[in-house]
Amino acid sequence: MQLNVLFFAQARERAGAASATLTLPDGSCVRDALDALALEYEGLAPLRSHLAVAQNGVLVRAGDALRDGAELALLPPVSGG
Amino acid sequence: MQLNVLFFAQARERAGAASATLTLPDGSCVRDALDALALEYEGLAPLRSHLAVAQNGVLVRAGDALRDGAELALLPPVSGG
Amino acid sequence: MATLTHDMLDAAALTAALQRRDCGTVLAFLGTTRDHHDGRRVTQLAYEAYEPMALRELEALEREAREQFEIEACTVSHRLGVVPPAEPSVVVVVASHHRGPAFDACRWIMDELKKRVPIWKKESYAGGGEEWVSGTKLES
Amino acid sequence: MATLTHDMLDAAALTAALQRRDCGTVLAFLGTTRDHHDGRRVTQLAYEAYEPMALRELEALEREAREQFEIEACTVSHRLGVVPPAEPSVVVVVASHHRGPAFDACRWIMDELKKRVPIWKKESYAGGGEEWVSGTKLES
Repeated sequence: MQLNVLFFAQARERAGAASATLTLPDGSCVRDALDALALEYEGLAPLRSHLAVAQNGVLVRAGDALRDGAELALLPPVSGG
Repeated sequence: MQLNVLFFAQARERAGAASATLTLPDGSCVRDALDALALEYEGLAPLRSHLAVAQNGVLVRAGDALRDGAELALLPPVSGG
Repeated sequence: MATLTHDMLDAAALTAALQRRDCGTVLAFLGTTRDHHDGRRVTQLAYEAYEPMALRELEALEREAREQFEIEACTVSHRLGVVPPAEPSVVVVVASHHRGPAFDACRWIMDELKKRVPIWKKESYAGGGEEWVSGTKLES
Repeated sequence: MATLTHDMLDAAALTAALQRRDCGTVLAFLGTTRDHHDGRRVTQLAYEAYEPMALRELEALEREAREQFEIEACTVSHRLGVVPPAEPSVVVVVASHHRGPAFDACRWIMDELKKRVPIWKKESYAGGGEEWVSGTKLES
């Protein structure tokens, strides 16, 4: 499966990119995506436990299944307002 | 002593006047002023227990002494805002 | 600065006046004429005040709010005379570093204003008739 | 109607839009850039958002506020990009028959906005340097 990954705020700066394409085996879950991203973007490691993840705009948990073609957003702690 | 009396809102309408001059014996108190006004303006009677009174812009009680030349304001329940 | 005026209140200008570089919150409360009350259609409100005393009380509310709450500035403005539906009769603006005290102060000012300030309003009804709005006896 | 924009927020227009004949209260909250934070001088804030999701969350806040509180209307507007001191980054306006629910709803919207909406801000400091403001982890 292929995913379009979006990085925001600290995640964007630490990854050094605003987006990336990620290819994973079918049946992968959110945790698998984070593992793969941590390998590719070492700077993300210290942030990982603070990140929330949205799949197609909806928050998901580490064990949730990924959908092929999904947009996966890495969301650091929010500070709007 | 002589007082300048101001009537507001319902008190003004019931008195049929916005102001009046009231002459009272020296040593009179707020209650005496209200008694005299109730005689002169019968329409005020039903409102009397609801009125607050200010002397020279400061709220006073029934037993407080009146000062010659004071401005006495009859203040119905307030409804600002 | 407290204001008592027979002119329209300019809520936008009153709000903008309290946008400060050192504050993170500006809260503006507008009390507007509502076109109904207790099932009757209201065409206007007419306000009157014991003006010098009312102005002093509005000033006292500003001062006391600044003393009691963690706010940097506040202004209380009240209109007198006829106020048609949707137009504000009162505008309270509070500026503060953080938002909690602005909400607390603004709410407190409005609660106190309705109990302490010698201002009265009369409702006029569609189809005729008018009535003083029942209020709160001033406590000395 | 929720708004997410890179333009200046027009708090006056947003407030005026909610002055309604059937409401007695309009409450407008402006969250503005403060020129200091934790003892450091702040020259600007820069906001970014996961825009489609943030807009949907702002819309959800409006809808939920109307369901949970006795209010007639509310709008939540957030600015993105650079916001200099004293300018608003967020404007929440609530209209209601009575004032209590307007205060409750406006405060609730701001509390929720800071916990639920994917927006981030970075402070820039006088003399150089910048930092993401520490925030709240989104909960699924």
